[in-house]
Amino acid sequence: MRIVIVGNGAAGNEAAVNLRKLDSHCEIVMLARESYPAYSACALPDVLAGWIPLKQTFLLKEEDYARLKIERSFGQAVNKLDLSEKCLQTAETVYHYDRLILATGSQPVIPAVPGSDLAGNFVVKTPGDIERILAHKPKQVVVVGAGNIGVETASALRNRGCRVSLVEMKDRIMPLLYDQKPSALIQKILEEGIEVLTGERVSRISGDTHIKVVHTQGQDINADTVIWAAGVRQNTDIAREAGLSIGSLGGIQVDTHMQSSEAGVFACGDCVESFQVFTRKPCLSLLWSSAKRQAQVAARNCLGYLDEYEGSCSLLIEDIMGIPCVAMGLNLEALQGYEVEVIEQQDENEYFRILMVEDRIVGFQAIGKVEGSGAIFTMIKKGTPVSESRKVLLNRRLVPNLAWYIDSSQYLSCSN
Amino acid sequence: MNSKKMGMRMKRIFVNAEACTGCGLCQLLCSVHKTGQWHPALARIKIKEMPELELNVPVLCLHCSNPPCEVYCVMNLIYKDPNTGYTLRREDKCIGCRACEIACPFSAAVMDPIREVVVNCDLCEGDPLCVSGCPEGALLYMEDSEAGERKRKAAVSLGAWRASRPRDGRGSL
Amino acid sequence: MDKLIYIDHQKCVGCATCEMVCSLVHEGICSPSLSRIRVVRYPTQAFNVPITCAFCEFPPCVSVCPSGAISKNAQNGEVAINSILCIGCRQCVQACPFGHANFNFDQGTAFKCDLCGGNPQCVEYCWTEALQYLPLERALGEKREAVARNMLGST
Amino acid sequence: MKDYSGKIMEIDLSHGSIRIKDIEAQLVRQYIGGIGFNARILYDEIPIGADPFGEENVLVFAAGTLVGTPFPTASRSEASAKSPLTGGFGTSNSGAFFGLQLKTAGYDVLVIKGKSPQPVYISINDEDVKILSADSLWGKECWECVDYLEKKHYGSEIALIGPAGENLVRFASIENGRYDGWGRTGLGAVMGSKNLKAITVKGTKGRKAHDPQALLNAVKKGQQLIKSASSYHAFTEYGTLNASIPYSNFKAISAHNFTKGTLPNWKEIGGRPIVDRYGSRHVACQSCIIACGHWVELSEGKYAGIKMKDLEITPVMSFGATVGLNTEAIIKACELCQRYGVDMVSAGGVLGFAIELYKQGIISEDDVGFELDFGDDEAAFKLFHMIINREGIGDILAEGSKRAAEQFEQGDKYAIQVKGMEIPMIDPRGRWSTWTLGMLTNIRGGDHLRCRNPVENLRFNERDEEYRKERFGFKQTMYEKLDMPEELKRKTIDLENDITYIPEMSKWAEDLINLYNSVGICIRPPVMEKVGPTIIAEACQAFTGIEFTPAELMESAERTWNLIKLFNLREGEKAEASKFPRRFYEEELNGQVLDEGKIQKVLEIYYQLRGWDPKTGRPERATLKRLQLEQPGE
Repeated sequence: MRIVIVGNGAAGNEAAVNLRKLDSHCEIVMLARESYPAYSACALPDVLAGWIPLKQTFLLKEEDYARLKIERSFGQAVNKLDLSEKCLQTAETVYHYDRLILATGSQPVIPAVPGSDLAGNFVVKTPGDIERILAHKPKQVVVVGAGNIGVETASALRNRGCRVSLVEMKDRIMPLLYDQKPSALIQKILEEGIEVLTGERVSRISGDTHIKVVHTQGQDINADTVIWAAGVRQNTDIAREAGLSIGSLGGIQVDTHMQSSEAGVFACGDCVESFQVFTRKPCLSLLWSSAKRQAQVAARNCLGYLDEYEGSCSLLIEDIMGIPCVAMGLNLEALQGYEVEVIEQQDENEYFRILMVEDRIVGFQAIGKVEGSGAIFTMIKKGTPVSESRKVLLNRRLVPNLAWYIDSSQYLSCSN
Repeated sequence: MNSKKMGMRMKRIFVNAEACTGCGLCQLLCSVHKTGQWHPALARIKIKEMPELELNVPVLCLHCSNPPCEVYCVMNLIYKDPNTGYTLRREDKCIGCRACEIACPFSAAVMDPIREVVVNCDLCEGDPLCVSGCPEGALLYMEDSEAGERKRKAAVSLGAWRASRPRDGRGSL
Repeated sequence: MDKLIYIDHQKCVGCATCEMVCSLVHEGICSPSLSRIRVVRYPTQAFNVPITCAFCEFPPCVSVCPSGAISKNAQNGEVAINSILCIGCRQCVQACPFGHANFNFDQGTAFKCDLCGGNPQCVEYCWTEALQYLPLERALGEKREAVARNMLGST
Repeated sequence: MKDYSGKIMEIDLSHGSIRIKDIEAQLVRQYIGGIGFNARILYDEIPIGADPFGEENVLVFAAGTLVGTPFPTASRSEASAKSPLTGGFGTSNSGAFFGLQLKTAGYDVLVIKGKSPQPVYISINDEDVKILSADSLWGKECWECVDYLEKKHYGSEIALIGPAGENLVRFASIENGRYDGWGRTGLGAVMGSKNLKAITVKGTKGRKAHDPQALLNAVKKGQQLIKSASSYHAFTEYGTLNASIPYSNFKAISAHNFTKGTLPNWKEIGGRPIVDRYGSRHVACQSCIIACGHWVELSEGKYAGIKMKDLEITPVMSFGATVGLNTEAIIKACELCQRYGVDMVSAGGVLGFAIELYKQGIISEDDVGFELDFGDDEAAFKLFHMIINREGIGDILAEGSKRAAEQFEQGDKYAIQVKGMEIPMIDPRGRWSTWTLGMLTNIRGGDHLRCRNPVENLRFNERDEEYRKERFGFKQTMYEKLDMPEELKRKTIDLENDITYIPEMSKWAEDLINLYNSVGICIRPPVMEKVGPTIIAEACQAFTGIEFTPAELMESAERTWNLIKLFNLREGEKAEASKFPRRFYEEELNGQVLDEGKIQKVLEIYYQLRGWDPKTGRPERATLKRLQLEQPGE
């Protein structure tokens, strides 16, 4: 069987590796526009910060692909997918497939702001972007968008000694992950080294060939570099043109087996629209872990083994100026329409909040301490009723098998 | 076809919390063996105290067949060893992001604060020191099938069955 | 659950045909370690106890499963493992008070009794009537009768 | 041809090496499994004239093909080696759970070669095979060792020898756990000579069935067949003891070393009532639907405290009839045999022989150290211990009755054995049947377990003048349901005249039992009556995926039988050895002696049916050709 994978991100590579693990004979072909071997996008800010060398972000070497017998054709974009002929076209070649896995991923969006074509405008997506940023030798940086990528990039460049301004359109940083209060706390931490501007929008960038000043509604910031972290767009063009169903949020529509509207064509990673584990509503999960899990599911089903995606549940852990912060599940904004109970606690160095809906934990945000939050994450994913976990924690016979619950008690006990 | 996962016939460490006194010798042995330093915080085995129940529960990597930590590792460092079935990691490449630590339901992945990498129990390549060093027999190293058999035997001797043995014996047919 | 596998261990002779049949029916393999039902033998007492799922009302296996792979169906009371979600951590093996939760090495997942969809084959092939698939009330009736017989016999 | 998933494990104790080999499907086709494999391996591996206690003897355990399936009674494994007792093919069959564990560990056959310099035991845990020191176990009795090894190797089944095997008592057995054993032909001494104390096996794998549904169907059918047997219910209740009373009524039991034919009050001593009196529960082997074993717990009397699986016809006849002990002493004797690892039949035979020598005045109190008499349990057990420890006269008796007889004047008259192996239970003077002819044709000597008429009718005892017939005595439906090729059936059973022809039936029965021992099912009468090659072929095919026809299976069984015969002839078996001890031809029992000449005639008919030379009993070249057993260079 010939299986073609489009994309070399987390999902594409994970799918390839899983296919080979399960089937030593099938033919695996990977096509990608980028020409890098597998790399960890999540580690790119660490490179920016200077903590690890760029080469450490590469996950598979040439010889690994050879060992896994994965045929690669990187560096050429797929132009067309023909479902009836079961083939893909690049500029040079036509690739036939028996099964197809689309892992085309997403790309950062640079809004059409005057001056966004000047030298010094960057995104953080590929190792190439990092190389270019470092070659540019940034001194004064404006990071646009205070999502997790924006925040990580900002603190990474701060670590390099840059003067960094972080501009966020919404009223707080990381608005999709954290609620008001923890967001403000993190902002406070960030502001020890970074200028944070919330509720601001970049309106214009001025300079001759190179960036000189970044203009927002209220301020003019002297800068030589702008890094855009203002959101991404799903790469669904070939899927759309081929006639695959596209969901309301703009991702390729898949079932729980990660199969698209066409039998034998699977999709996984940033490009698909999956569902949230608690609300069961469609969502775009742009996380490394979701991509890998979806790729596993796609690979297994592709070979005829049953597997089912259990739903996306976000988990982000960040080191912000040396302080670990974690956000998991949903935040209040995403839970609009539900009756949410909030448990929170704060002391000098630590803060956490738990969001509960009808006896279930659905979200958790913590600053300063992450130990033991694994139990909470498991409970969010599993949907364990809190009352049940309280009950079993008192069961002497069960506790030895529930060591993982024990951790949650430090968080749950304060709501008693 | 069934959901094929990477199962493996292997011995694992089973915990008998009732026997654990919380002495921490396992942690010291582990820390010294793995890091050369003598400190419980460096051990891959943790002891959770449950004072309300007067229990100490040793916690360590369970070597799941389909480990969540593997999925959450952003550097793809965690893997199932095809020969032994152990969940292992290439620690030298770890960037210390701690995603695996939170992804593990059992909090069995441990941040090594000295090297700033996350580590887990590797069963000492098949001869776990903590097991041989436990003075109370709270850690048992055996195959799953044996654990199941012991469990069943223990269940039968709970008493309910025994109590109903007939007086006259000839009960079988 | 209106019906259950009623085990009269007094009748069991330890032939373990049930184990073999179970693994054969479910896995196509003859292997006691792949059987859902297991016989605990006490060879020095000629005492054999078959153990299978009790379909607890509050199943510990469901509580301890971190991945939500085990669930109790509120309608029919069945406790089932979705092997797709199973991560193979074997907490259920540890938690089940009867040692019923079993583990399949090769698949890397836990497995348990599914009552063969309502027609348990272990019962079908058991020749001693040590295993019977009975409505709960009937099973209890038999049990009560046995106790009563025993009491009458002893007076 | 489909591959066979079983493996052969070969352990060389001399070098401590372990080798695992695949089993070729061709071998399965030709020899099926169990005793078939053993025969081929022993024939190929043991040099001619090898010393049974030497390094070159090979001990083989093979689980039957169907062992490890739910097919009813499929639990049995065959152990074989060159016998120190007979000098020929030594082999014995046992049930319980050892075969299952061997199978689930992934092996069909366990071959043990060489000789360890120190006492060792072998521990098998799936692929993990170790040879471990048995220093601390050596000299200990079996149950103690089982307790120890069960703790150390949790969930393992254990084959082991007791002090008898260690001391090379020529009729020592290999015990299969606590209560079962590979009893006959002295295999325990072979194991002892190899310095191998025990083998623990634990398997956690399984065998994939080729067609699970077909196998389940065959199992269901097999269960129904066995349950429909006329003797089924009697056997689930009383097990093998059912035969005890009828034979006593015919005055055909081995009472007091084959001198009496029956004993007063035999029903109470060794009949079915002892099950009601002493038995408490039923015990089954793997996949068995008969559970003929009985659990005994003696709570009072001289031997209070004994708890074991017991009350089978073999110990009852051997110790109750041959030695004349009472029931509780029989139970004790059985316990002693299990603990010290001795074959019950031979032990009883040797004790009976010694007691008779004493009674005849051939040996005296000075030779023994105390008085001997039939029925004296304390004296018998004292002598038993002397045999186990090879003390005093026990050293001579430990050589088996045939060898021991050479030491005493007229000894051969009182040693009731054929080819060196003690005859069990039944006195052919009292009742002549397929079963008793089988004691002569048997490939392992004076034995009752390799030839038994599947439709034996214990209600009748009518010997014809020519020793050629026994009464069939059943209704036509029984005849019709017997799973046997029609033509052969007509030749073997004359329904009109109500006759079964003994030599014809012997050949069929031997081949059928050999087939059972190859596929690993039990020879209890309910099975023999109903389970024939057709259902076995169905089950084997469903399980292995190798196509077998019933005729092919019977031919394989016959091939194995012939190969074993060749082995025995190669080891020097003489045609004239196939005869009963002198006593049966000379001394009257119930006013009858056996006619040697007539029996010889029947034997000749049997040889011809087998395609053997009627005089020498050697397989003819055409027979070997038909069975693809031609020797290279012949």
